[in-house]
Amino acid sequence: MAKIGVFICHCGENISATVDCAKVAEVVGKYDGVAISVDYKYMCSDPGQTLIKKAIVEKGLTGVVVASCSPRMHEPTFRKACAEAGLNPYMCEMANLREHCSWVHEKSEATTQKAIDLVRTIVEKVKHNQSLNAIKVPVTKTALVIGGGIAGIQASLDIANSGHKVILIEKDPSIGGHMSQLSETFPTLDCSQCILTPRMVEVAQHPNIALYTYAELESIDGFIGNFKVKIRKKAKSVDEKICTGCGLCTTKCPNKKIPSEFNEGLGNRTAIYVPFPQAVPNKPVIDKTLCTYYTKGKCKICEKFCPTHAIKFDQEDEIIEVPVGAIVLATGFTVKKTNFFPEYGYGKHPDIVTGLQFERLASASGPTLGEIRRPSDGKIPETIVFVACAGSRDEAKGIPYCSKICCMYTAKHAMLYQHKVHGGKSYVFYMDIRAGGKNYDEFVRRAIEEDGVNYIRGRVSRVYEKNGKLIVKGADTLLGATPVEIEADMVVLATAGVANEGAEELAQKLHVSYDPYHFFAEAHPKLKPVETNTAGIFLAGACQAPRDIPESVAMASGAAAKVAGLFSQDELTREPLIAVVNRQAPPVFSSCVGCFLCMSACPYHAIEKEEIKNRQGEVIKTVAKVNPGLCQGCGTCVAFCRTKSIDIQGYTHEEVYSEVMALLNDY
Amino acid sequence: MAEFEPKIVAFVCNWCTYAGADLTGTSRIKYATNVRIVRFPCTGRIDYMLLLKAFDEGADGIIVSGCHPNDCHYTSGNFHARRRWMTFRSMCDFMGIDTRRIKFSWVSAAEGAKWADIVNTTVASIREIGPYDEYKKVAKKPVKEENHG
Amino acid sequence: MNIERRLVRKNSLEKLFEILKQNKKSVFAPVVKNGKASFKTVESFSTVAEDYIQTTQSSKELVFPRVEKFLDYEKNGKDVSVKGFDYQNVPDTVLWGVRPCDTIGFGALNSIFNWDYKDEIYNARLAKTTILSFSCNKSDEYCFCTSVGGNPGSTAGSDILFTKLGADGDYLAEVITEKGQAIVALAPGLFEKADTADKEKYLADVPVKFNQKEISERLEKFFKSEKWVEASLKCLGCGACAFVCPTCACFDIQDEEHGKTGSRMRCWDSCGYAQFTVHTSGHNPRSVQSQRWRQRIMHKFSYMPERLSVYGCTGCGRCSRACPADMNILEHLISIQEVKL
Amino acid sequence: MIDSLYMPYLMRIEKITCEAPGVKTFRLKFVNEEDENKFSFKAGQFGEYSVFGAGESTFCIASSPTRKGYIECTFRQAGKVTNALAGCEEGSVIGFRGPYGNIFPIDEWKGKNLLFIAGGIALPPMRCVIWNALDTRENFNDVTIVYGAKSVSDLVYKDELQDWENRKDVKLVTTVDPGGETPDWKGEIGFVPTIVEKVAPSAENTIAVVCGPPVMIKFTLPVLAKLGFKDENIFTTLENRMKCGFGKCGHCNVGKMYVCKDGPVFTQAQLKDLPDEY
Amino acid sequence: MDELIKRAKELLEASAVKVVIGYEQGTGNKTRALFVEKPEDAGKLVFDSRCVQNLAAYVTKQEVKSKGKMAITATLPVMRSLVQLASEFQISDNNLVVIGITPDSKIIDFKNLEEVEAFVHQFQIEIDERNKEILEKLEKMTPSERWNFWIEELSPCIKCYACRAACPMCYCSRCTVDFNRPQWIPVQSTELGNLEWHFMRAMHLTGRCIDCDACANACPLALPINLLTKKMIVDAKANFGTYQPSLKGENVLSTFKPDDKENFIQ
Repeated sequence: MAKIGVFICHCGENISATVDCAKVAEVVGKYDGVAISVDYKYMCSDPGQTLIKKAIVEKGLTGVVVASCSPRMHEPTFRKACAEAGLNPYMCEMANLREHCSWVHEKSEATTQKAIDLVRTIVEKVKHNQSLNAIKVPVTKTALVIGGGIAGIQASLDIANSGHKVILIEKDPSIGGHMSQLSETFPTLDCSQCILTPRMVEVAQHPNIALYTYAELESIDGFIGNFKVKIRKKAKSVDEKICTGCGLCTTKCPNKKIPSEFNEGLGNRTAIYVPFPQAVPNKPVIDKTLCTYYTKGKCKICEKFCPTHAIKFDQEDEIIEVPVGAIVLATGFTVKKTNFFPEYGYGKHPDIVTGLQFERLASASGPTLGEIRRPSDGKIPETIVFVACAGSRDEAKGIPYCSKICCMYTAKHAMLYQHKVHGGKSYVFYMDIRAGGKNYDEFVRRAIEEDGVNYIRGRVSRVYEKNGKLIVKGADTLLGATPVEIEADMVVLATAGVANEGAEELAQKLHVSYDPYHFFAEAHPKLKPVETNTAGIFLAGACQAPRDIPESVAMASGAAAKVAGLFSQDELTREPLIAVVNRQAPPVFSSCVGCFLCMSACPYHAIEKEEIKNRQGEVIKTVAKVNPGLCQGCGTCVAFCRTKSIDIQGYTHEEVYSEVMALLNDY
Repeated sequence: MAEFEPKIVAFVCNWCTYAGADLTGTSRIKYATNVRIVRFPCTGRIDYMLLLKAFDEGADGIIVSGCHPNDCHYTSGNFHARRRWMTFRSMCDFMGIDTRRIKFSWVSAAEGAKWADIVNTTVASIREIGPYDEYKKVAKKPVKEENHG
Repeated sequence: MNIERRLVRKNSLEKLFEILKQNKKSVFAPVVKNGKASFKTVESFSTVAEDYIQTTQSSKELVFPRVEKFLDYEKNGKDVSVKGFDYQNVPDTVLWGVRPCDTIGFGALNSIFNWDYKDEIYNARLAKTTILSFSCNKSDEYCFCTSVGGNPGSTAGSDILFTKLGADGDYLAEVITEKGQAIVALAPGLFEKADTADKEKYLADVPVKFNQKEISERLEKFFKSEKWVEASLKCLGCGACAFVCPTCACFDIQDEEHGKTGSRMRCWDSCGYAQFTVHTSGHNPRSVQSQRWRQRIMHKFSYMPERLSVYGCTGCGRCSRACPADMNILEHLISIQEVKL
Repeated sequence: MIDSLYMPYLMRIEKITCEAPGVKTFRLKFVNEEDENKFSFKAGQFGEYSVFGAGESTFCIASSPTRKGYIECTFRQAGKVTNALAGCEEGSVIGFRGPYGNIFPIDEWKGKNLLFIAGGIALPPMRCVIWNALDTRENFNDVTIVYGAKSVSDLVYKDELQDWENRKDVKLVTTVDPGGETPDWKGEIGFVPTIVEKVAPSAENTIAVVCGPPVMIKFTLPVLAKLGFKDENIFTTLENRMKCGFGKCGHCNVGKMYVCKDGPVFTQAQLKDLPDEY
Repeated sequence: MDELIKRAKELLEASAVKVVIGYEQGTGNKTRALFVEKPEDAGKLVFDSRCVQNLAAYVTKQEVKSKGKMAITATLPVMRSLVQLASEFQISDNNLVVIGITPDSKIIDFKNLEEVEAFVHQFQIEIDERNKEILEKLEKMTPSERWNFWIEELSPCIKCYACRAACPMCYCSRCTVDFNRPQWIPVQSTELGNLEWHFMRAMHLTGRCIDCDACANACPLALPINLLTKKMIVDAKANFGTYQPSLKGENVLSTFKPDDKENFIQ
């Protein structure tokens, strides 16, 4: 028999300010099947929950309706409370009186009436709810980390060190990511390579980590704890096992004029190449798109010279399928190139470079071996202008957000310039200086006060060339917008950090959602920063939004902790809110007629055919069956089924039907 | 006589529009009280018969809303829903069910303001069209009168 | 009382109709639409169908409506208040233009609804109904009233029976009951003295096709026959035959709920439906169509005669006309008579 | 104004007992006293119980006519109506039409032995006649009750079973299917037919009443035959789908019989003449 | 026709099939379904323009199936139905032989349902002119006029479900109307009950109906219920492109295109 307890929350004054909670409680209390109906200041508070628990025990409640905030907020809280009092958690539902009523309406009869309707609706639903038990699924204790930048590396190491297997895939020939391109790092100015390389090596050598470079995610299916991923290992045309990494091939390769990605086009590489000296693995790959043999059909010089005969031109892409239990997305970001800016000459002028290019110029391992020389003629720039917010925070450019790291690295760049070019003049155009973070502001102050970098608050309207100089036109808004014009030898644009090419496709492949700028979306901006809305897939680093190194690392460790937590159990329990195909006693067995239209409708391929056999083992009937592991509970199949043979727990036909009835009728 | 207050039922998915409506709340954007939300896991779950039932029971208008294309939490539930809505709509239209009273929309979890706008415009338009007596007459018509031919 | 014979001029029918309307009677008469004649509550005589062999549906829905509300309830917390059937609301009706094979059917309905418990709702409707039937001057290959104890000019069940005397002749009105008399009393002028006109020669000729008693006797032993499957293989299992039949009275009882208020009603059901006998457990005593077809025939020609001493068939042939699979009941009955036992 | 046949009595649920998983017993009291006064029934009859808005459902009156002032019904949650019933609370008002159907001819059994054989949820239809017999115990010789269920938890009327157990003048044998027993189970373990064979009194001068799932009946009848029971001394009840309860709606029509009118109580002899459509 | 009889005889004599489903002379000018189980009965088979009942409705019927392997004389609509049924896993080459009858009344043999599909795909499903006009007439009406039209047209419906029984696609063992938790469609034949029944029926047939008119032909009251499914076909074509039953089972409602038009969505 239905004994529903209704608990109306004032949420301090958030609800009671516009809704007459006492009246709601009183009216609802009269409904058939409602055993108790009370209002209270804070239901989610300890005394509030105790109130519910006591009622469950004392009144022997069969269902609970908590009318307070959005179920997306506190449903777990109250379901847990009910479970603790011995009531099946799925017999507890919430009526959303705050977000959907009190906060969006003025105090009035109508508002209170709406509150009553909302509560009545949920009461009727709960009357039709069934006790459900969580589903248990086994967990494959191997994690896939996508992206070998600092975030991916950190995540891999943390997971590996917690004793679980990790598969790390990186699309480039080496791990290291953007961090390996950096010269020094703020705010300490210690050398990026020096702190990163040991980590890269550690990854390569870690017994728990399988590293696949030059590899990409081909496809994925399955679900949390039980993903099946296909990985495409692109053909390196080099047999890693035999190759010693001596590098002879790279010196012999005739095709030497290929702009190096690692050096952001400021240096060259060969067709068979190792992206940079400290690369991990330190073994070359042949760039099939540019190698003379692959393009023209003859050459094979590298093969001739290779002492170990490691060159394998016939090597083909290999696709391996691996089961994994969790996935960490650490695919990072990229920066807008200078050609994105008409006002700065569409990147036509070689001496207008991006921040990342400047990193290469300033890096000891860079094309200029760390000397700041301008790309055009290799001269050392006497005057240099740094432009912050190049593209960022600019609606017109479609990038309204702040790229976050630019303020800091621009300060660093100016500082490095001042250290390397004595007597050099450096200017920084900025909108605001955003130096939140430990020792960050001090760092910027140092640049300004000790290294004498000239900070000009204002935007650069144009940069153009005039007899060998780059004229930078801007305004100083602190001096009442007086126009400023600087004759510079070199201009560095702190171009906006943006999502990677193909981030969107990857997100769709993985069923994770993403924001309008194609950065992957976290499940909750505050409370679930490293989760995605697809269970078992986590985020680390700049693929979620522009992040600096410490943040990326912190996020990576966070994600790793989540994975470790997931792997700490052999079975994981899932919400039983999934579809079920009915089963009945013989001779009916099920009302399903086996048309299997549901199969083609299911986004998760969760529907299987089940053959029902008689005692003699003959198939009497073939009916649909839902795989509880795969089903995510969208219910698309339910709306399809003509015989109404599929139902979805938690949103059953009777539940939703009675909701609609209750909404529109008096009780 | 008091102004006609339309009864409007909203069928929304949990991940986008329901969350969007939550955001409307957290942003304290005010809108008309006429709408009552029924929550579904996904627009793909919404059975068109429920929409008819809403009219049966005296709804004057209906809002159906979910995730924008490609944003479905279940990747394609809303695509299936969209097709079903298309056929449902033309069926309604062909049988003379007033499709002006059924508003379909995409409201993401970030579009709190859009939700308020959808609700307000729908309420306004239904108020203008008036109560759905045509349907109510048929639905609530006492059974007795059905008798002779 | 003994039957009074009167003459009604062919152009007086319309007057009679007008007078009935003037006397606030609701008139239920055949109207032709989409080439099919069916009974409707009509307002003007012009819409009444003249020339038709048989209506698609019988006139039973006048006394046994498709849907009929038994009660309204209103819940109030745990309490319920119930309002029963509203007898006041039963309209005073004249059933116009019905065929003898329908009127005879009321006999079967009477037995079903009163053989043991008395169904006051049915009785109330019948009591408020006056039946003005018209003899058949044509028939078709589906008709077999004469094989089941009826005939094109049978007065059974009618209050007044009109017989058209010749192609566009006047009408012989046989006033059979007080109810009939009451109608005459409304328009005495229209019912003239009739000479002893012999209606027989104007009636349609419907040859006797089988022997009803023999069928019933054979059915006794026929239950387990293989013939049922063979005969019903093409039966699609719809309810058309039952719903158009003047004597089928199977019904279902359904509740309708709108929040705290609602109603309970009876609506037509058919033994041809697979769901008709199914238990909640899923067990279905008549799980295949042949069993359900057998039930239909047995019920009409064996069970009813035995239990209610009335046949469940008037030979109107409606079921055969309506059947989407051309299950011709006449053929089946004849074949039953022919098989060796 | 006269009410129709279809007008139910209003009954208030006075007491709800959970008998077994999904099985409940309601004790119903008439809301209007005059209804109660004009109401009477006999062992074996049934009624139409309704939840307004959900519809009507058929089951027997499980209490004894010898116990005045209330009626009881026991049902298992299966379909729409029984689920709605299960959702009712004590104090709620439901509808009841009846009594309908024939009766156990208990008066004709005076001086005979009675053997009651029931399985699972089929004890309720028999409970009525059992109580009736026990309340007029002097009229009969030996009374034996064999009751079996799948498992201990599936046994209904546990308290009554206890009462019967305690009575000197009743021989109660309870049994559960193998595997359905609990550690502290004292009754028999095995299927009803086998137990019947063990404990049944001589067929001489004995009436057997059998109610249970089809399979149980199927295997019990041969046993009784073997023991020498005559078909006309074996009684059972049918549970065809019904709507009206008084031989009009046609649902329960089997052969010439209307289960709701000529049944639900039938002797094995009668059933042999019926087409196998129940 | 003789060829048809010959073919049926052969199949039965070779006991390649247990039953041949075809047409026989019926009452008056009607033809009706015939189930030939003995070679000598094959002579009863007839075929001509009157043979419009969609025999595919029988191949999912329990008692017919229980006979064993079936052969069916299949006109174009029947073949279309069979393809659709096969795509819904209701029939297969193992339990069915198709004796095709081309629109110009030629007998063709099919090795398997793929061949049937291939044949069927040579013909587009086109709404006949007469009904096209009616549809257009209806579309020109105001919604209110259409509403009244349908309420009026459907009010005589007695819910005998002849339309359902005659439709090859309505093979469900439990129809939505027989489902009572909740009672989606009112059982009683009230204006609302009728409206919702026919609405639901047409929706369930969207993408599955092959426009054989069996429903309308079966209706004892001659209600124009096939207009509903015809309209759905017209719209499905317009919205989703080609409209053909296919063994791949690409039902318009269980599939989608990311770029389906959505001008009606705000």
